[in-house]
Amino acid sequence: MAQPNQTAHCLYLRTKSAYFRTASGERIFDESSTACYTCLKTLRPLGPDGMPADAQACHGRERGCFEEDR
Amino acid sequence: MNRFEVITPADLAHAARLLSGEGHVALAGGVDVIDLLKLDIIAPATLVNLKNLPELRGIESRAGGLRIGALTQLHEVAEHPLIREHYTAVADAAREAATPQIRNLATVGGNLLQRPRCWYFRHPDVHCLKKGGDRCYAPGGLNRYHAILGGGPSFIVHPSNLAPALIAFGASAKIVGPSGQRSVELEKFFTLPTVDPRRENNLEPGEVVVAVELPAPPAGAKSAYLEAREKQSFDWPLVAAAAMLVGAPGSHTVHDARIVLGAVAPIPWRSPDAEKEIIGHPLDAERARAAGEASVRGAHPLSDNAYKVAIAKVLVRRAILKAAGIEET
Amino acid sequence: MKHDEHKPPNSRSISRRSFIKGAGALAAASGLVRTPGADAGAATSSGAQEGIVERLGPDAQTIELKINGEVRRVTVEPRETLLRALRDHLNLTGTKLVCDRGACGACTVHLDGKPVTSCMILAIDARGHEITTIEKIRIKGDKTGLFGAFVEHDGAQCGFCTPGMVMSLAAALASNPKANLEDVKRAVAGNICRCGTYPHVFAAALSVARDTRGGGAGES
Amino acid sequence: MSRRVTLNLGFEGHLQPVTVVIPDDEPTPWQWGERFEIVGKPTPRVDGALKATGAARYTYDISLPGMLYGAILRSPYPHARIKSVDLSRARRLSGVRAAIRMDDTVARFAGQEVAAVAAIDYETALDALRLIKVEYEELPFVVDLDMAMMPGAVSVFENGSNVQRPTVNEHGDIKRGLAAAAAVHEAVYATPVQTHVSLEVHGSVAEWDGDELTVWSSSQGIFTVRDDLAVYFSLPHNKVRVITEYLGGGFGSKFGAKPETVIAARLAREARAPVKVMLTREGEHLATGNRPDSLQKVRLGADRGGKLTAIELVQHGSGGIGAGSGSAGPFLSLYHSPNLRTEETNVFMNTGPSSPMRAPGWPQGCFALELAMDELARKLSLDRLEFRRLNNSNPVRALEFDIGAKLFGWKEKSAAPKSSGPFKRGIGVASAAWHALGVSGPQAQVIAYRDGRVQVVIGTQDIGTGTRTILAMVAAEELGVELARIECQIGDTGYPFSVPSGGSMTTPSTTPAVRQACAHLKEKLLRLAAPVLGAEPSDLEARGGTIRVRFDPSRKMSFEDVCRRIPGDSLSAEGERVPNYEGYRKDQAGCQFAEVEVDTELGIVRVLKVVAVHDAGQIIDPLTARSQVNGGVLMGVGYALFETRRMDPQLGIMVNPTMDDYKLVGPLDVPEIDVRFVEVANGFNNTGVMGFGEPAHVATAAAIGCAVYDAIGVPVRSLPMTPDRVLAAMETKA
Repeated sequence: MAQPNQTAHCLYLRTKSAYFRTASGERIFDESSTACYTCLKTLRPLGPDGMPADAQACHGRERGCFEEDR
Repeated sequence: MNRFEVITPADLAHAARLLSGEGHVALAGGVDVIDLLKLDIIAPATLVNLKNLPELRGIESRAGGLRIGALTQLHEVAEHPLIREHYTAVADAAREAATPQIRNLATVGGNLLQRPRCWYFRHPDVHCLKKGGDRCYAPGGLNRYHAILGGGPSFIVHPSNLAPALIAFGASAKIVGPSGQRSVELEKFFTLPTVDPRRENNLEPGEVVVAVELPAPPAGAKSAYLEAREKQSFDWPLVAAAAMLVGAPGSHTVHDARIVLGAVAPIPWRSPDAEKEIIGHPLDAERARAAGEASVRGAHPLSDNAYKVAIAKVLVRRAILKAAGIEET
Repeated sequence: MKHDEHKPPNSRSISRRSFIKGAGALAAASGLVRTPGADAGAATSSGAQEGIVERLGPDAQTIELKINGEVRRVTVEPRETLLRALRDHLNLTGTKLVCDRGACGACTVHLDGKPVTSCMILAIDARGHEITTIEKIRIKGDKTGLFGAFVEHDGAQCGFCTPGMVMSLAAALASNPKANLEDVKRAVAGNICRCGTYPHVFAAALSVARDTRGGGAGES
Repeated sequence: MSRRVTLNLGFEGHLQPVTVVIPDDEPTPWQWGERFEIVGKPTPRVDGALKATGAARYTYDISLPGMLYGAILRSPYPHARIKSVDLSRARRLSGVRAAIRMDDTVARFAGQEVAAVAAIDYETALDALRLIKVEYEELPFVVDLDMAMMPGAVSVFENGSNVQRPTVNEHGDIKRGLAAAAAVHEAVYATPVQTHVSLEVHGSVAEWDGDELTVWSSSQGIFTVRDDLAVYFSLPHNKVRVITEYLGGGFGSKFGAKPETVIAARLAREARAPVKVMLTREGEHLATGNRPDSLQKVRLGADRGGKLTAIELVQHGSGGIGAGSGSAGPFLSLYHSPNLRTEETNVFMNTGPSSPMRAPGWPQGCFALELAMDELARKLSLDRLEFRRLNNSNPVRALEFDIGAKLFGWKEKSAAPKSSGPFKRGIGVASAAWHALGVSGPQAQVIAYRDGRVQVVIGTQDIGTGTRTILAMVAAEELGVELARIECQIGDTGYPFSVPSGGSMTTPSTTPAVRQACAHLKEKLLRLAAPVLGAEPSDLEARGGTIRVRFDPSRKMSFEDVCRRIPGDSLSAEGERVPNYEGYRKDQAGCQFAEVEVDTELGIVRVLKVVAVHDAGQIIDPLTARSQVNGGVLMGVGYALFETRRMDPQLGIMVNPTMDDYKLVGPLDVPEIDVRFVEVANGFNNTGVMGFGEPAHVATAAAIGCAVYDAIGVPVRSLPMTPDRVLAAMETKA
């Protein structure tokens, strides 16, 4: 399994590893080359802005559709 | 599947009358019809149920030959002792068809008249030449399972695996229609796409295939049917080959022969060229090989299916040798 | 319905299931017959009632099916398959819907003792036949030993193909109680398992066949 | 709070003491030499009879009063602007209760969900789909990996390249490694898109009660579906309940709430009635995910002695409109090389998004690496097995090579002369690896009733691996009772939390929670028994269906007698899966041997035999474990010989979305399979289990590819090895 990524990811970003959590309760965003990402808002591997969703793109506020994970 | 009604006619004549009408489709074993209905390839208003018609039933000996009712199921053909003994290739073709469950539903008539397995034709979203569209997608697309012989403008292969074996024995279709009955050699029953790309045979509106008639097998006839498939379990053949050989009395010379290929052309493909290579000669592996080579003379493979030419050659050779009972070394 | 209605402007080829043709087994209806699509619904009846034994549909009608020795009444449209009737109307859900094309055997039932794919037969066409589903074999107890053998040899993983496998084998072992490995493989040649239980399915069937043979005689 | 214990860990001949720190209330992890009464013995699955008789209830079998049937309209175009969706005629059709459209303005693959309806029966729902009028504006598309990579290719996403940023892993210096090599091999290997083809299609039944949502879902992760639905519908988690009693396969494709589950819930909300949406087989093939394809350029170098000096992979693959096509896993871990570089690049194209599939990336990479290893071994005139031993990265695998080679008859088969006829036999071997230690998080509850029954309750699910059986075996072992006493309740988010069944995580993540819960329950039971037996609880043990004094087993009470002393109704205890300790090895090994026969005239390959040797920490149930290995092998046979998604370049559609044109291994294609397990005590958790669903699938296609190479003398570098490819390869030889 991958290392936890410390930056908060978008509430809607999903990938298999994100369904598991670290011992401290964070979702795991494995940036591995086999990770398949989905945006839960669109149900597709792209955001509502029509651009690909992935662990690199979908955190921080630079992406207009970003929503903070609660 | 669209909504439809199902009419069961009391007799053949009435069935023929009904089937002459637009939007009427015959229902027998139903395997292919249900498939086409599910894919919305057909959407008839009425299915005409033929299962009530006694003329379509039974396997009977007739004048040394056999009459096989169109409703006869494939498993019956595969298991019938007379067919196994005298028309081995036919029984083997039936046994190789589909799955045990389908062989218990599918009929001889349905096997001969099933529509092509072409993945463009069977795709509900593709409006191809065969469905009245303006082009066949095989030549410019994915054609690994398509025709290497007789193709154009449609490049389907005929899906019946019984037909090559039946044609190898000179079988005829007995057909009843609104204007009476006719009998047509199966070899002439199937039509190339040049005749009409939307159909595979010359059955007219309202006509019903009632039975297949097998003439008495020539004395000393031996036959074999082989399929080359990617999977050993349920799969459609890449190539099928039926061989019927008649030995000259008291010699190894082949007196008469019929070689018919399946899954290589839009119709079951009889190969007189292959037959010529062995008729009048004593049969050995070399003769059989020559027949294999000849069987694909004039083949025009598409972009992805030249391998079928190679397979056809081998399969024809093997079918001939198997029929003759010659072990290859 | 106009046949091009769903076609997008300057469509090259794809039209969403709106081209409608008729031509089916045992009859050619002049190559191309355009008939009303489903929305038009109403069947146009052609001709007189004489010479007709029965006329069904297109509306749902109550029919009788003999299932597991019992006569069951079920209201179906002619277009509904036996599989839909069993599962959606009679809640006999042991028979599974998987490929819906007769290619996988998960929907195998017996029709007069013979295994058939119930997705490829209309419910109305199953009238007059003895239909046997996995539920019958369940209710009647494990006389064949097949269920026990499936459990013992782990003949199921996800289990979705398993009832179909059991039905195929039950029929095969009934007609050939001394089946060998090749017979067993051929008996389930129309059944697909994605979990890959086949080796254990074969073992289960062979153990039953071996028992039938009085022990020891089985090859595997 | 915590204690240190020293465990005897490792495997036969390689045992070592390892000290681990574990919580006080955690039972001591099982270690080497543990004597079990139940664990490790082949045990028929507890729900086997329910499955064999069709009584097991899957999502597809759920029927609720007033339930409607849903159906989904999909885009027939690989790339199109969705200009309008007119649902009005569909809504007006008699029997239709709800109709919705998806939010997308662009369809990016043929099969993308566009709209959906719910009606009183399935046929009516299909009728309604035909009445939905969608106006599309077709856009150019690309559905071929080579084409998608070309400069100037059609962009799947507006103003972005299809070629994503590569992922690079490296150590040493690849140039130096190649320069130092006595022999270098370089070639390109290709693998196809494989689809999951779970027999139970994706789908859900959704029912609303006010703002509370209950969903029966064909899912590998009930809690993940619950969480996703809660986020999607902005509901508190406790307002969503997800149930998966039985699951008809998943293979990685059924994590989370996918479109069909959301569609079922949306339709149910609109219709104010429960709605069942189960996909068609076609929809299943098109839209639920797949294993991405690959083009893998491999360079290997080795010195004269057969030691690898360089491993290099430059890989491209497409996850369709999604990511995830990497294949470097095996290159990074199967064999040692001082110089190694992998570069993996995902490429977008207009096909359905990939999803995790049984060891994502590994079967692809393993095929390329292992066939390349054989090609290099031939250049070096080395025995292929010996070559692998020389570079092998895992000591357990070294033992597995020995076991497998003997069982398979590697030496004898290698020495056998090739037939002069058209049927040629060949053999191959390939390595597998995995790394599923399991994760913390799962919670379990165990309840003993006064009548002696024991219930294990945990919100996990059984993807087909025998979860109920495994958990019951662990509970029975810990409580010292017979298996029949244990009943497992799983598959409901009303139960204690557990993780998805994927990534080979289920057994290593859930069994420790159950064992801990049972240990806690046992303590309570021992306290009940202690005064009766006149002993301290710490002097008691639970074994053989009794509670007894450890040093005087004749002083005992039956488990049932103890339970009769439970005050009230029942006694309950909880357990949790704690984080992994430092155990023995974090990776697990495996290897597979294959023998094939090639009809060289027809190009048809048949797999005759596979020997699979694997380790997975503590094997709880060798019988169900063997089933899993059989399954991994057979999925690998299909991957090697038959399976591929075929995309038409003219129309951008999949032409084989059925179960006949998409070819799956059938009964007559099954080789003889011999499975062996190597016992390893790993100590990472209290049961020592490692996951097992995936490694068994990693090496099969590779071993078959190597065997075909051996049989015909030329490599077939593209999967599946269909007759056309085998014949074409033979031609290059001639």
